[in-house]
Amino acid sequence: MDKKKQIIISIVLIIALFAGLWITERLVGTNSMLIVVLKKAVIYALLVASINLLQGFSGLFSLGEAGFMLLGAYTYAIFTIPEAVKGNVYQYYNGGLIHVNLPVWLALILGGLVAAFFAFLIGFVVLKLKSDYLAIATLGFAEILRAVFQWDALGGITNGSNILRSFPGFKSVLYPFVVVGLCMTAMMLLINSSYGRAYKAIRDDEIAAEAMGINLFKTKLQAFVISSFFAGIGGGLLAMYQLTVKASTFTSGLSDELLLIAVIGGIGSMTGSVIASFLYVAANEWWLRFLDQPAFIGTFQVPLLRSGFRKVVFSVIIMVIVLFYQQGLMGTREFSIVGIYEKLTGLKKKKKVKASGGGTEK
Amino acid sequence: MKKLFSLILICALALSFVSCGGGNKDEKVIYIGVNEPATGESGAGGKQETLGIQYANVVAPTVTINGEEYQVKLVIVDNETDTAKCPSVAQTLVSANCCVVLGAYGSALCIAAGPTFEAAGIPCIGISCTNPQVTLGNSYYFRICFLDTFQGKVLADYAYETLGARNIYCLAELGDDYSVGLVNYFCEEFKKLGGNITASETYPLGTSDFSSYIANAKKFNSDCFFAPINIEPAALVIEQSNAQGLGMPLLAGDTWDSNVIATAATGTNLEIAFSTFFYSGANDKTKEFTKGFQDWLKANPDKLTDNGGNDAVAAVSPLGYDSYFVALEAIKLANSADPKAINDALWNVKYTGVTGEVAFDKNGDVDKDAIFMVGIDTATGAFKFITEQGASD
Amino acid sequence: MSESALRLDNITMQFGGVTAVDSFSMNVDKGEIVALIGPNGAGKTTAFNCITGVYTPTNGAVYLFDKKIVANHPKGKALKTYGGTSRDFEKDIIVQSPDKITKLGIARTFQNIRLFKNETVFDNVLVAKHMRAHQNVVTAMLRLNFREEERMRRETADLLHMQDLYQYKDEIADSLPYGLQRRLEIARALATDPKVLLLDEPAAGMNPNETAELSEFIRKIKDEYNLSILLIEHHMDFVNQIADRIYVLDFGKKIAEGTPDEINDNPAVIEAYLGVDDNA
Amino acid sequence: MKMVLTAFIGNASFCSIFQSLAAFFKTNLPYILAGISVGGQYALIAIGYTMVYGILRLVNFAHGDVFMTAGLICFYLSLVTPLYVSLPLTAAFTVLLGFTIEKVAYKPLRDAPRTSAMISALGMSYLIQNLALYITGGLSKQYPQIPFISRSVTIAGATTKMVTIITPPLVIILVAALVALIKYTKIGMAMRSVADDFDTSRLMGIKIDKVISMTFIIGTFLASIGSMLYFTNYTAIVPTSGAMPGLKAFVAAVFGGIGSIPGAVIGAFIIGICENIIKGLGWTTFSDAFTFALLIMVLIFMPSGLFGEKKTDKV
Repeated sequence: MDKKKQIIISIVLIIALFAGLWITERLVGTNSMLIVVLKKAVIYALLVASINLLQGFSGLFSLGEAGFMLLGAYTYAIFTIPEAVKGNVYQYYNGGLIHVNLPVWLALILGGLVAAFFAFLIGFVVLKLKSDYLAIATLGFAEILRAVFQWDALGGITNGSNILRSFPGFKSVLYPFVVVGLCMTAMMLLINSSYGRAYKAIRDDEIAAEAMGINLFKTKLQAFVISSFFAGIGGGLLAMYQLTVKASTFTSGLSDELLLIAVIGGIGSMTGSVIASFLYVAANEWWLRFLDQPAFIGTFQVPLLRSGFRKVVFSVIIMVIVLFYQQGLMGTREFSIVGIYEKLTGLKKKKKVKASGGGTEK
Repeated sequence: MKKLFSLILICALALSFVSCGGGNKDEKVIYIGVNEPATGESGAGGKQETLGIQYANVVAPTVTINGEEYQVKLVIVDNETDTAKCPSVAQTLVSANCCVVLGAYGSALCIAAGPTFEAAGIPCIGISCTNPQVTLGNSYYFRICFLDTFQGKVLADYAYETLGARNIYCLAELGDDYSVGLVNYFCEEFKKLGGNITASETYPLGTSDFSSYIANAKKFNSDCFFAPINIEPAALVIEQSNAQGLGMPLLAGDTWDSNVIATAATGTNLEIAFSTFFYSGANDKTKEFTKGFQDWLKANPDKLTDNGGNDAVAAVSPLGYDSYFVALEAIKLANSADPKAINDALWNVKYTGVTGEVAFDKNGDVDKDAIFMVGIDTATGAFKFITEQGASD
Repeated sequence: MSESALRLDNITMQFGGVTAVDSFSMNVDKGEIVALIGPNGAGKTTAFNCITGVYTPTNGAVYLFDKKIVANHPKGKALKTYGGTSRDFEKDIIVQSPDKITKLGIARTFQNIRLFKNETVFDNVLVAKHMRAHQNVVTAMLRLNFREEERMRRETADLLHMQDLYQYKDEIADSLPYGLQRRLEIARALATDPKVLLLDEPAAGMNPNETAELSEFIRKIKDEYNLSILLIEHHMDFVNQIADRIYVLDFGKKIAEGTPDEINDNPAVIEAYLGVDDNA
Repeated sequence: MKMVLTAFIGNASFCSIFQSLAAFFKTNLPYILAGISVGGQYALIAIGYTMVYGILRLVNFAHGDVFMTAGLICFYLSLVTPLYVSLPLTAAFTVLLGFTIEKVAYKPLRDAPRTSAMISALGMSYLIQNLALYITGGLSKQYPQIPFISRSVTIAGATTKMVTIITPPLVIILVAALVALIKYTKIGMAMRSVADDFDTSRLMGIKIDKVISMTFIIGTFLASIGSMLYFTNYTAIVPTSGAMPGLKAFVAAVFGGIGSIPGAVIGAFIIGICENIIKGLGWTTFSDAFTFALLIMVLIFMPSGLFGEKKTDKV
C-alpha cells in the first residue's frame, strides 16, 4: 500500500469516525451514558498517552501526572470564569485578582504551557534522578503543587482550597475528540520523528544513547516538558468535562490510576493507551457498575455484590495484567490501518521474531 | 490461562449487559436519583440520609400523574465523598433518566455535581447541604435545610451568650465548602458580637493526627473549640481532645448529629454542643416519624447496619424523608415526569414536613427559622436537647 | 612529523582508594591503528571511559587533534587522597558529557555490545544521525524537517550498504548473530561521523576466521572514513595483525609501548600480561 | 578589648539562645511529644521500606497499606477475641499478609525490569485499599482501646496518651534487637550479603527466597507493632489510613539513607517532629508538603541520605 493511499484511507476513516460520533450523539442524546463515557474516555486517552510518552517512550518513571493536570485545569478555569460570576466563585477573596478572560481554546493551550513551564523547572531538579527515585520525587512535587494551590495566601488566584466553577464546558462530544485527536496526532508524529527515536534510545540504553551524541538531560527534559504540556491540556479538558475544579482531587491516586491504565494498554503503545482508556472508563463508569448493586437471580441473592465490589474486581484484573500479561493489551505494537490492511490482504511479509541466532553470547 | 482469563472477562461483560437490559418495560416507573456518599469521610451521614429517603419510598412507593399510578424507583449512586467523582455520578443519574435528584449530604458534593445537573436540566433537591453557594446562581438546585449564614449566626450567638466564650479557635477541612463556609460565617457573626477568633486553621483531607491542632487551640488560650467538620475526622478530634485534655467546650454544626459522634464521645470528659435540623422529641409529628423510622430500621437488619448499628435517629434522616416528599409534591404539581416541568413546579411547592415548612424562595432555599442546639451526654452517649433557637434573637 | 589525532596526557583515574589508571600518557597519530592491551582489570576500559566523558579523570588531559577536550586536576579531598605516581597536575578543568565528546568526533563501541536491542538495524544506525540534524521539536512534529529526515535516511541506507548490512535493515538488532551485532555497533559508531574511533574488544568471542575478517573490515573502514583507531583487545594474534603500535597497561600503569614486534619481545610484558593470559 | 567584647556578646547571645530554646521547648512541648510519638511509629514502618529496598531495590508501595490492614485485622479480631489474643494474632496475620504479598506480587517479577515490580507494588496497594473499602463498607472503624497505653497522662503540663511515652523506648528496643539479629545471626548475615550484592549472593548459594521472605516478615511484623501504637493514638481506620504514614515513612527511609536501619529510625523521628512543629507554627497546609520538599532536597543534595552508602554504577 503506498503512502498516498494510506493518507486517503486515514482521512476517510477520521471523517467516518467524526460523522459516526455526530450521528450517535443525535441518536442517543447528549446525556446518555455512551456519550458521557466517550467524553471522559477520550480525555483519559490523552492523559494516559502523555504518561506513556514518558514511561513507554522515554523510560522516565513519573508519578507526577496529577500535578500537571492540576496546573492545566486551574489555568483553564481561572482564565475562563466569566467576570460576572467571579464574585460568587471567589466569595472569600473579593472576586479574585485575575480579571482577564481568554477564549476557551487559548485558555486550554495556556494551561498546557503553564504545565510545561513548571515541568521545565521541576525537570531541572529531578531528572538527574534514576527510575524509582524519579517517581517518588515527581510524586512529591505533585503533592507540593497541590498544597500550594490550596494555600490561602494565593486565594485571589486559586480561590484557596475552594472549588472553581461556572466556567464553560463543552456540549458536544465532538469537542474533546477534536482536541484530543490533534494532540494525539502531534504526539504520534513526535514519537515517529527523529526525536522519538532519541527518546527510545534513552529508554533502551542511556549509555549507548549518550555515545550516539544524545544529550541525556536535555532530551529527557524535552520529553518531560512535552508530556506535561499534553497533561496540562488533558487537565483543562477534564475541567471542562467536570465543570468544577478543586485542587484536593488531583491526588497521587489519580496519577497511579492513569499509570495503571497505561500498563493495561501496554507501556510503549500509544494506541494501546487509547484502547485501554476507553475500556477502563467504560467498564468503570458503566459496564461494571452493576457489581456495586446487590442483585437477585430469582430469589437467590448473588453473593459478593455490594458497594465497592467493582473496585475489587478492577484491582484484581489490574494485578493479573501486571503479573501475567506484562505486555498489556498491545505490548509495544501499534494498531494501524496499514497493519490491518496488510493482514487482511496477506501482504505482510513474515517478520523474523527473535531468531535464536547461533553463537549468541553476551 | 490467557484464554481462561479472556473468557472470564467476556462473561463478566456479557453479564453486565444482561443485567443492564433487564426490567419490564410495561411497568409505569418514575426514577428519582439519589446522589449520596455511602463511603468515605461522609459515608456514615450519607447513608443515614439515604435511609430517610428509602423509608419515605417505603411509606409512599407510588405517585399519580395524569390519573395514572407510577411506581417510584430510587437510583442510588455512591459519590464516595469525593468531589472528583461527583460529576460522573451526576452523569450516571442523568443518563439513568432520573426526573429529579435528591442530595447530597455535603455542600462540596452538591457544588461539584451542580453544573452537570444544570447542564442536563434536571432539578436537584439538596438535603443537608447548608452552604449558600449550592443554590446561588443555579436555577436547578433547591434545598430544604437552613443556610450556613443562619446556622453560623445561631452558633455564634450560642457561643457568645450561652457558653460565654470570647476567644474561639476554629478548625475546618481544607477545600471543604461546608466547613470552610460555616467557619467563615460563624467568624463574621462572632466578631460582630465582639468576640475574638484566636486562630482559624484547616487540615488536609485524610488527616488522622489532630494533636497539633488541639495543642494550638490550647496554646492560644481559646475558651471554645469550633470544629464544624465531617463525621470521621470529628470522631478523631473528640478522641484526641479527650486524650490531650482539651479543657474547653467543643462546638460544631449539623454534621455532628450522628451516632458515630455519640459513640466517640461516650466516656469522655468533654462538653459537646452542636446545631441541628431535627430533634425527635420536638412535637407529635417528629415523634411519630421517629417511631415509624425506628420500627422500619429494626425490621430490616441491613438498614440498621447502615444506620451505624443502632436505631438512633440522625437529623439527616428526617431531612432526607422530607426531601422525597417535596419531590413527590413537585411531580404531582407538575403532573408530569418531565424534569423541566418538575423544575418549574418546584418553585411553587408548599409542603409541611417533619423538619418544618418547605417553600422555596427566589434562590431555591427555604426560610426555616428553627434550629436545635443539641449536646451529648458523655456518660451514656445519648443526645440531649439544649435549646431551640430561631433567627429572631 | 605526523599529526596527532588523540593524545592522553598523564591521565589518572581514582575510585576512592583505588587508582585504576595511573598517570597514563599515550598518542594516536592520524590514520594510525593503536592497540591498548593488558590483563583484566588493568584499567583499559577505564581509560576509554575517561576519553569519552563517562568518567571525569582525577588528573590529566585528553587532546583531540591537539585541542584539549577533557582536563581535570585533583582538589580538596581528592588532592589529599591522591594516589597517582605523577604529581604533574593539569591546570584547566574541562568536563564534557559523553554526548559532547561524540559530537566532537570520538565514537566508541562497548565491550558488552550495547545496541538498542528491540529496534531494527536501520533505526539503530538512524539514531546516530539525530545529533547532527538541523531541526527542532516543532519542525519535527509538523514534519517541516522532511528534507533533513530524508537526508538522514539516505545516509543511513548508504552506510548500511557500504557495511554490507543493508539486507538486514528490518531485522531486530537483538536477533542478529553475534558477529553481525559487532559490525552493526561499529556501523552505528561510524554514523556519528567520527574522526577517532574507539573499539572496546571488537574481536571478543570470535573464532580465527571471523577475527581475520574483522581486521580486514577495520582496515577498510579506517581508509574509507579517514579514521584514527584506538582499540582494546585481548587477542594477541588479532592485535599483531592490525595494530601499528601497542600500549601495554598493567595495574593502571603503562609498562611498555612500541610496535607489535617490540612488544612481543618485551620481557616485562611477557611477565605481566602474556604470562597470565592464555590467549597469547 | 575586641575579644572581650565578642566573648561577652557571644556569651549573651548564647544565654539568650538557650533561654529562647527553653521557651521554645516549653511552648512547643505538646508538638514535640506528638512528633516523637508519631516519629516512632513512622520508624517502625520505615524499617520495612528500608530493608526491602536494601535487598530488592523496590519501593514497596503496599507497605503502608499493610500497616492499615494490620489495624483492620486487630479491629475485627477484637470483636471476637479478648485483646491478649487478638494483638498477637494481629501480628501473625499481618506477617502472613506481608509474606503472601511478596510471594504473589513480587516474586514472579524478580527478573523483570525494576519498574514492573514497582507498578506491581502500586497495583497491590490499590488492591488492598479497595479490598478494605469493600470489607469495611467504606466507613471508618474504631480501633479497640488497648488498656494501659491508651491511658491519658500529663507531662510538664502537656496531656497525652501513655502510648506517646512508650513509643520511643519500645522503638529503640525493637531496633536494637533487629540490629543484633542482622549482625549476629546467620540469616542476618545472609541479609547483609544479599543487600550488598544480590547476584553474587545468589551464586554463593544463599537461599535468596528465604532471605527475602524473612525481610518481609520482619518488616511487616514491625509495621503491625507500629499500627498498634499509631491507631491507639489516631483511632479511626479508613482504607486510606496507611497511605500518608506509608509515604512519610518512605521519605524517612530515604532521608536516613536507604538500606540503613538506624538511618530510617532517626529520619522518622526527625520527620515526625518537624511535621508537628510546622503545624504548631500555623503552616498546617504545608505539613505534608514539607515532607516531600525534604525528600526532594535529600534526593538532590544528599542522595545517599544521612547514613547510606554511596554506590556508583559500573559501565
